[in-house]
Amino acid sequence: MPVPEVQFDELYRELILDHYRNPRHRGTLDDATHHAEGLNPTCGDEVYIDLVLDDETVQQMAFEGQGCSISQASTSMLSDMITGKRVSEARDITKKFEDMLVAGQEPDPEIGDLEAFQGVAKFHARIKCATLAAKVLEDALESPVSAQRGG
Amino acid sequence: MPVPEVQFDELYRELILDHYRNPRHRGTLDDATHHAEGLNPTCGDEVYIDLVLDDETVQQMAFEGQGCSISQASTSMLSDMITGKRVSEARDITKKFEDMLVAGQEPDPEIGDLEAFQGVAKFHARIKCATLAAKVLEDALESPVSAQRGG
Amino acid sequence: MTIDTGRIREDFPILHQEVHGRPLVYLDNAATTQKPQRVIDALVRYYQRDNANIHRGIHQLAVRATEQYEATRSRVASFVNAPDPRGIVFTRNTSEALNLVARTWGDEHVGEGDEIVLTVMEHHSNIVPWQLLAQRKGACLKYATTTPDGRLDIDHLRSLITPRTRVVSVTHASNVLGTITPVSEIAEMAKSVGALFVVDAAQSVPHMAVDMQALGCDVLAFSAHKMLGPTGVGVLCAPPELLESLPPFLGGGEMISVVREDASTWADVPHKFEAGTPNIGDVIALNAALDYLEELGMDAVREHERDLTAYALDRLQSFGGITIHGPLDVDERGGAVSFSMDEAHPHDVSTIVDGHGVAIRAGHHCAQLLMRHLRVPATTRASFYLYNEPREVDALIDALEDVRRVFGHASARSAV
Amino acid sequence: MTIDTGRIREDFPILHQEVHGRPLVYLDNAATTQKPQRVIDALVRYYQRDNANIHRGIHQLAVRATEQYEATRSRVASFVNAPDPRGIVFTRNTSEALNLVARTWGDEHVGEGDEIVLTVMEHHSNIVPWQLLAQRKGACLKYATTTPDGRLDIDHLRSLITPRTRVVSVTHASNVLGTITPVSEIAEMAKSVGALFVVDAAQSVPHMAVDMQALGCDVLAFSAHKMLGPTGVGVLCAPPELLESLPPFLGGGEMISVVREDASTWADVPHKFEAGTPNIGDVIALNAALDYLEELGMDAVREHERDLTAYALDRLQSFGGITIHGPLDVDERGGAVSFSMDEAHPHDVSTIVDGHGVAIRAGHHCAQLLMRHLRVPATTRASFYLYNEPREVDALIDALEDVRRVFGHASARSAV
Ligand SMILES: Cc1ncc(COP(=O)(O)O)c(C=O)c1O
Ligand SMILES: Cc1ncc(COP(=O)(O)O)c(C=O)c1O
Repeated sequence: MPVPEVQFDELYRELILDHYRNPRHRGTLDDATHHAEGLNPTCGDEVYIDLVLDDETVQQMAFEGQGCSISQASTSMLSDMITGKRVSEARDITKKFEDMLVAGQEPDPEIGDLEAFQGVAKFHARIKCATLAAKVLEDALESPVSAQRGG
Repeated sequence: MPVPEVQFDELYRELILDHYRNPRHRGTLDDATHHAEGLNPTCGDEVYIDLVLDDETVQQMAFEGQGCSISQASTSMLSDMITGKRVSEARDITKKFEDMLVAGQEPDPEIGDLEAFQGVAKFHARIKCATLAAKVLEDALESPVSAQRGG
Repeated sequence: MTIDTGRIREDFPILHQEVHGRPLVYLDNAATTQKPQRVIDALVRYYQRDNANIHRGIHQLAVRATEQYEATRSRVASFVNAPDPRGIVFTRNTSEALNLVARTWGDEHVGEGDEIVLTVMEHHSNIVPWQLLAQRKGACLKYATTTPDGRLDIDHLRSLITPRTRVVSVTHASNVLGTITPVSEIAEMAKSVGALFVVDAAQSVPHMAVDMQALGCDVLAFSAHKMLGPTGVGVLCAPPELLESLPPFLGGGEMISVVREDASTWADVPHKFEAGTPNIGDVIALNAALDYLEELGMDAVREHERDLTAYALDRLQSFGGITIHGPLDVDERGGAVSFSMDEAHPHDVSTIVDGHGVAIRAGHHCAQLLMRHLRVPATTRASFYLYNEPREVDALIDALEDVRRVFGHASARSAV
Repeated sequence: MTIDTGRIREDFPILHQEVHGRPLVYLDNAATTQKPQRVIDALVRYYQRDNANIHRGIHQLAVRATEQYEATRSRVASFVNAPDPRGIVFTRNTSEALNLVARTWGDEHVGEGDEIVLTVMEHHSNIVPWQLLAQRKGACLKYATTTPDGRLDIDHLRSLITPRTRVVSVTHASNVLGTITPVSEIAEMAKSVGALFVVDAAQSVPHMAVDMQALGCDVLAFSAHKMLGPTGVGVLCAPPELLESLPPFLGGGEMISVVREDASTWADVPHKFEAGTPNIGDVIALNAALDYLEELGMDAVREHERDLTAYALDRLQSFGGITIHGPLDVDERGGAVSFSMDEAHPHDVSTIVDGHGVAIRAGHHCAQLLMRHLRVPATTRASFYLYNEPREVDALIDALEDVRRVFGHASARSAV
């Protein structure tokens, strides 16, 4: 079988497949202070994020979801990256991650391992898979649980 | 100005233009026993027919309407043709007139002057103009005025 | 920049044919325009290279088709200066776009005794959807009239607008009279009472630069087939927030987010309003039409048509025995010229003119209210576009002489 | 007569291209099919020679366009053996056709507490219009389930039908499972309680001989783009008397008889349901697609796809680690083959397969209810048409091996 022209190793980097197989921070948080969920209607990927924010810091993050390797691995890796970071830093990382994917910018050193997703930018149909976690996280950072229960 | 390929004299025979300019039996009948009206929605031609039927014979016909030379002249000529004829003959003439126009048949001698409309069959967009009167007449022959008032 | 029709006509293969042994003179552009080879090529290219269903596909063809389809959406938004591409919905035609608004916005916001203000010169497509709405809701319709010289009677329109007015929907350019309406002025009237302001731009967007935001309308609707594009594509433009606030129009694939047994949630706009597989090929080809128009420049198109219309009005007036319906001042009108000939009915005119290879239209032009208002059963209409030339007006006039020969001959004879 | 794909493929220019450096293998035919050159030529011919607006024009081009447009209508009627060409309405797609029925027949005949019977394998286009109707009217929806081997559970469907059933609407062939449903049997059930019987034939008319009158349905809907025709044309077939009894759907030009200020009367069917300028060019090109299919013969098309599907099922089954959704008996199914691979999500499968030039689809296929019923988030689907060959199935299997290499590699490593 001839090797295809497309370099899948660029897309499916080992780190990504590892997070897909062994997701970090998977689950829910009983004491979550913030929560959001998101769906990618064009492909059915789902992501649910629980956060414990305290003192303007992300103390904990947990997620559930289903979908492709890109959507699930990116959520897992984001959770690793932002745990323990200040809320403003978490926002910054998320934004820079999206810039790399959507605007095709070179990865900022601040996004760390997330640069593994750089190859996704070339696969137009898959960019949304990678930005889903970022969008839900941004949403969660703004969405206190009490307000949801109250509303 | 060069003469066009299309032979308009086939379409606009003198007899047709004469009926258009000088319509016979134009008007309404106070003592009409039958009535019908029709509209050609694609071009706006209108025809209203009053009949006095007696003893299975068309004693009188009168029409009003507006529209192109073909629709108005054909109504006028039909009124000439069927006045004094038995209802069954009137139906027959109408049917044979339509056969010539729609099915492209050679004119039956029974239709008399109406054969002047034979050229219309070649002008597809105008066939409906010529069949309007026939359709309204067929309708009128079936539509007693009392039934209309009663209904 | 002016229009060089000699060069332009090379781009339109359909124009180079004979009809009844005479060179085709196509003067039925208000009904639909012809297509440059570039638009035809775009269709061919799409079907020979990129055809796939859009939005959900991961494979190459689906990616290409989706990107080209969405590229047209952005291009359309900038062509009419709409606020956002997310506010551009592709429909089948102008008619469907107007029905969409009447069904969704109308059913939500119009109630018993509310008023919908139109004009007597509207195309049926901008009347019937509102009539159906009015019947569903018990609302009432009011029609602004025209002045004797064929302009919109703006004072009459103003007098119809009341606090009960929920919708004002007017044509930007009449397909019968040619009349261009003062849309910005009407926008203010509509805004002052909080009414939705809809503009039927089917006869304006193809012929002049239209800036939706400058006009100040809420909704703009037009058809691709009247502006060099293929049949089967209409455009509805509105602010995305307006569309977001509306219930769905048609249900089906592509317009949903989550479907459950009893109920569903909707995709983001504009997809919420594009149920099922869209007319992908023709939307993509519309982009080539916009290319073509932008390269010429809409101001040049407008100028060319104005000159040609002036020439046509001139020749028709000096022909004699002809009544022109609509303004004579070419600054107040587009290139649709309707007229009545004393001696012959419009259908007879049209048949004889066709025999000369000249394509014009005769009838009520989907404007029966206006016909009644003008007290004519029908009119004859010549309408121009960017590829038409003065010699084609001459050909029309020659053909009208033949009408006079046929019908005048008869009256001469009947006088014997 | 059997299908000679070698010869047929010559007619489809799009198939002769490379994608990512590999020959294109197009296996996404349930989404949309490719077009033979003859269909593309029909579009070109129309726009280069005959383009005009239809029905109202007297000039040559309008006469030609009208005659060709109406010729397609008659041709479609005979293609599916519909009772009368006057019962053929051209819409944008299957979705719009189903919405039309739900809006017009539904709003007239469905009331509170009435029941609409569907199946869990319906496409969203045959669910959402009925949901919207049910919400407007307070009606309720019931879904027949499938058997474990992916056929329609006909006993369950029978048990759902009651005297309150007003509409039964089912797919003739599932776009996910491939399942062909026993339409004539369902027709009798629907008829026995006086319900309207609607068949979504989007996946059957393109792939087998369909005789509407033999099936015994009231309404049949399908899309041109799934049967070699251009995008932008759907077909609704019904007896003309049924259509005549319905209120209008969209209002506008062409669908009226007389327009007055307060109300209007409607044109005869089918024109009453075709508001505004139709998609003339694409309707005319559909005729060329029907030509092509009729020359091959729908039975030959069916046989070819059955053989290819059998081969594909065979190779997928022996590949291992793959779950096939839908019947394995090729007499009970069409050529849409959905499957799940143990090691990778459908989107990942689809991306890697695309890298091999093979176009398949991954996702919910507009059938979220069915996905939930199957307890999968999405599936991978290969779907065949008359130009596909066994070697293309082989190419898919090769590509799936690469999926296993990429994803299996990972699991091997993570096991270290
Ligand atoms: C079974 C079925 N019904 C309906 C549809 C909708 O067709 P369209 O998108 O052309 O409206 C499809 C196409 O995806 C289908 O497969
Ligand atoms: C002013 C106006 N509005 C609306 C329409 C309807 O356009 P369409 O037939 O493309 O829906 C037309 C075209 O005839 C028109 O001229």
